[in-house]
Amino acid sequence: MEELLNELKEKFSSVIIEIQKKDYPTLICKRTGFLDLMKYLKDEKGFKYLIDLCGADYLEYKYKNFEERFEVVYHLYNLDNKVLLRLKVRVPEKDCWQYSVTPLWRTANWFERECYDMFGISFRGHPNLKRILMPDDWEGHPLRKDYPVYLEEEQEWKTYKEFKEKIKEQS
Amino acid sequence: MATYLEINKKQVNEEKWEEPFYINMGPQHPSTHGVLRLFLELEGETIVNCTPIIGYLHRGVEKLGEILNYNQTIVLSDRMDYIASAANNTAFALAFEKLMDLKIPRRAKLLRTIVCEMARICNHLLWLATHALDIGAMTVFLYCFRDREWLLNIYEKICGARLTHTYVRVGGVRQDFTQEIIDELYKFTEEFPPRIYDYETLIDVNRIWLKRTKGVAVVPAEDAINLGLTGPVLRGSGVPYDVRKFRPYDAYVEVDFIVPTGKNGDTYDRYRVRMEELRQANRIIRQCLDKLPETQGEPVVAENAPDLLIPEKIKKPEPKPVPKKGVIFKGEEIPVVPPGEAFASIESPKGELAVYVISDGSNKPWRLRIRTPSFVHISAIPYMSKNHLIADLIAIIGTLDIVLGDSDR
Amino acid sequence: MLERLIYFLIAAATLLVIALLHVAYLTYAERKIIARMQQRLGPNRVGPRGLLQPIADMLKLLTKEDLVPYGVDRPIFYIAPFISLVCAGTGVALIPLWEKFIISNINVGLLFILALSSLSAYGVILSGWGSNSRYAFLGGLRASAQVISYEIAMSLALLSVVLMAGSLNLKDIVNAQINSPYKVYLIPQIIAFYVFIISAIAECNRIPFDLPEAETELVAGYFVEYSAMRFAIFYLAEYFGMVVMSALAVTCFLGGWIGPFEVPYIPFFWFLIKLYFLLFVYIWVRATLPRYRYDQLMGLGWKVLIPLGIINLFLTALLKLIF
Amino acid sequence: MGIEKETIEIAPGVRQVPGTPVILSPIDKIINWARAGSMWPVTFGLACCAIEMMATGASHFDLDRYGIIFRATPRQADVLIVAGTVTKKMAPIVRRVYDQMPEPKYVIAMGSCACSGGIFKTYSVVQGVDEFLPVDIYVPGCPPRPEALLFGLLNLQQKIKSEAKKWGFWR
Repeated sequence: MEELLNELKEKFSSVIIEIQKKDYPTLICKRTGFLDLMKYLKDEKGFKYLIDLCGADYLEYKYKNFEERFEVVYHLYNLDNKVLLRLKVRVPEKDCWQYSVTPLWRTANWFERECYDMFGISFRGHPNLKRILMPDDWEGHPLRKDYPVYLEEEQEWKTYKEFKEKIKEQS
Repeated sequence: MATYLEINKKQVNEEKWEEPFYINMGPQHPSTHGVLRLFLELEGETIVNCTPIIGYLHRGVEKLGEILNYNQTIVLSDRMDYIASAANNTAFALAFEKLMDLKIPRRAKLLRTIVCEMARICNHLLWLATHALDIGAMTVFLYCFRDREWLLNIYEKICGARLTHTYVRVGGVRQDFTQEIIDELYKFTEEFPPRIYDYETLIDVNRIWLKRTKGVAVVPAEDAINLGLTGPVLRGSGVPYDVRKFRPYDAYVEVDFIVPTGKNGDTYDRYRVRMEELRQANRIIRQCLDKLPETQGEPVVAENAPDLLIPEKIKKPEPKPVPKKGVIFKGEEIPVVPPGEAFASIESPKGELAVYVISDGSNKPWRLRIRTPSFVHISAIPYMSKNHLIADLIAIIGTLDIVLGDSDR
Repeated sequence: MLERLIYFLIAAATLLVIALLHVAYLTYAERKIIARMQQRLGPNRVGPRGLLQPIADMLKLLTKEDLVPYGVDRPIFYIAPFISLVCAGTGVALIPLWEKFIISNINVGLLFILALSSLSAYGVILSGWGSNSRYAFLGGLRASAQVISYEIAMSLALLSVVLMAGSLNLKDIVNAQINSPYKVYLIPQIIAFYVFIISAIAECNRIPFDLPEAETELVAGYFVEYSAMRFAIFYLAEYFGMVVMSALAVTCFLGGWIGPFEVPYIPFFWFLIKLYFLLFVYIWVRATLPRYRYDQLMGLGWKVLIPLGIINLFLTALLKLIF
Repeated sequence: MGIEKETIEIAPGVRQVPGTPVILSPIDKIINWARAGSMWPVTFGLACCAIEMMATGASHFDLDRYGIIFRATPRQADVLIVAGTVTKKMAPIVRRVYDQMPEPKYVIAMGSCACSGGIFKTYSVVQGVDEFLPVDIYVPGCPPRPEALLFGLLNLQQKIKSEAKKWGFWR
């Protein structure tokens, strides 16, 4: 475990900003060169299984010590020697994109679509970046912190509004 | 002659006479297991392209989790994978416990294991029922529901609910088992294995069943890992990955069980894996029941479990304002839950269910991420259904064991 | 002349009513028997022991709104269920229920029934075509392929019987069976019987060959867009088909009205017993077996049943030559 | 009227000629009896409640006793059991299924989510299907027990039996 982290730190010193040890070893990475790191982890180090890919919004988070608003969190797993690795990439709000890892892990395809749907982080190199859970013409990205939990009458999705009006007319 | 045909075909293509046959399966379709929608491009009956469209059951569980406190969030988990809610409860509870650094009493661990394995049996029975119904054997469906009803009755005795039992709580379980429940469970574990045999005789020796499942939707091990498939679907391909063995939680370290794997990675192997898992689950319940008397009288909730339901009663930990390097510590607010993040995953009956939670110190999660097996499994349908017939697609949906509440959250 | 006509009308009306009752209560029996096999009770609240269930179903379906979806081919959509019902139902007139009770004793009875059963497939195909629904279209396609391939197997099976009896007249076939040393053709023609029963199940679109209506695949297959009365007619046609096919099997293989001993006053006792047994088999199979896949179904038809039928035909001819 | 003197009332609205098996009854009664005796719901599961709906149809509770069998296509169904949460993305489809059913048609809202939105007061959930469907019976519970659904269906039977002049071939 230690060896792996040290090796990574040496090899990818320009990519990895920080290594944290929480419940699982966490690498905080830069966007540039991130794909190389992932490719190395997958092909050389046997992290063949991407457990999870998700976004997180840190708007007004109390214990924040970085500037960027979003974070994309990856959980990788090595099935041979049972090592779980967490990688984090911070994404600023203005320049809201990240490299897609779909070419490496096919399972990332839908995770990235979901992340785009929920946070509005776009993924470069993704074959089909569309909304997945919400309808195509939905406005806003629900999991952002500035998005309300419950939509009041005036914020209502307009297709649903039209649908309701149509029903009212019919009856 | 040949040239004439070729030219003719070309012309037809140009005029768009030979357009592909599109069919829209779902969201209202008897065998899409809920509100899955599949957009199929067919050539005859062969599937050329299959596009799953999900989100028809997106209820915003992750968003709702951010405005409810930790204990209330567990209630949401029931409604995700409503067939095996105990497993979901456990995943949530494990993540939160990791976050709060709670130590769970052994009895609570055993009880959780029992409930989780019961959920596994429930889930696999329902899976077998619907899978068989999809393939056309309707009697298996009703036989499975009969046994499932028995388990649900036991659940009802345990916690009062049939499907959505918020029995597993942060720091333990809701309440202890009574002797009556333990007796009933003993009886169940005694009588269940012959019934599994019954199901197998119903369909396993049936030639039509074998024809419909063998060699259908083969997933090689390498591809299965790359697609992120987990649970019985992955094990059917021969990869012995099981969170219960790889990163043990609860009382799975203590019990002895086998992780069954398949060889070919086809629908039949996945069916066999699940049938074997039924037996193993039964075994685990039995072992845990045997261990219960050792822990008689122990509490079932961790001592320092925070009572987060009523804000006034929040057990405030000793104020130890030790601001870490770089962490901005605002005001006098005392964090109820240590700020930070935790990741816990369990082997839910459908596959790996992972919960990633970020805390900001309040009694509500800052971000609650749930990685559900069904979501990943649905994303594998296009890969698996390529060049199969429509009838096979039904078998594929069945064999993946998807629940839309689980996938859309 | 007039007397004869009146006799025929009365006989036909009686037969029709009895056949319809049979068909209606076949649905009830099916629900009840399957329920018992699945550890349920089946209908028991509508009328005593649920006996009025089929009547309630029919009455409800008759008084429901007759929906015609947008974009259907109206004439075809309207006429398709009736083609199915008429073709399936007419067969009853040709079956000799008893030595002296047969509505229409024609010399090519067997051929006529075969022709009718293939015609009834047109109802299915046309409904699939006219419904303007892709599920129905797929169902219709499947039905056409299925009927063509299983028709051949069925004809081959029946041809052996014709060879044994030396006639296409159904009454003559039964008489030939009675006069033969075996009493029933089941014994020498066991292969033909096997082929016939399987093809008959396929012809009636029953599980495990219910591909045209496969509920879990094509929602309801060819009648997916039909509602109310027209759906009821399709439903009737399916069960009529079952009755006719079973009656044909009884006539051709199980010796028609003869039995080990004669039951006084009920001349068709044995016929009905055999018929009910075969119908029970249909229901039994439905409760037991999963569904075939389309290509496997065609494989079974062309690779197993048709060769078997041909081999059996040659064997029969050989036996006929020797003896 | 003479009929009332010479006959006895054996059930509300149904009269019998004494000593004979002749029963006089308004045609409404008979049709309502038939409709109540064969309510065919459409197989339409949305969420958790669908499992309980299936359980109600299975061996232990057995809806077939009441002549209730599930039909896969809405064209042949009489009752729409909205079993589970209806999201805004799903709402037009639920309505479409309802529109495809032939008259007379009935709606049962099964579960808290279908009745009122339940615990899911979020951006994507419809707060009760009565926003766009005429609901006949509400069955609360999360999810309702099979007995509760049975009770709802029996109540619907009562409702159907009390209807008048809701039939005709020329509608």
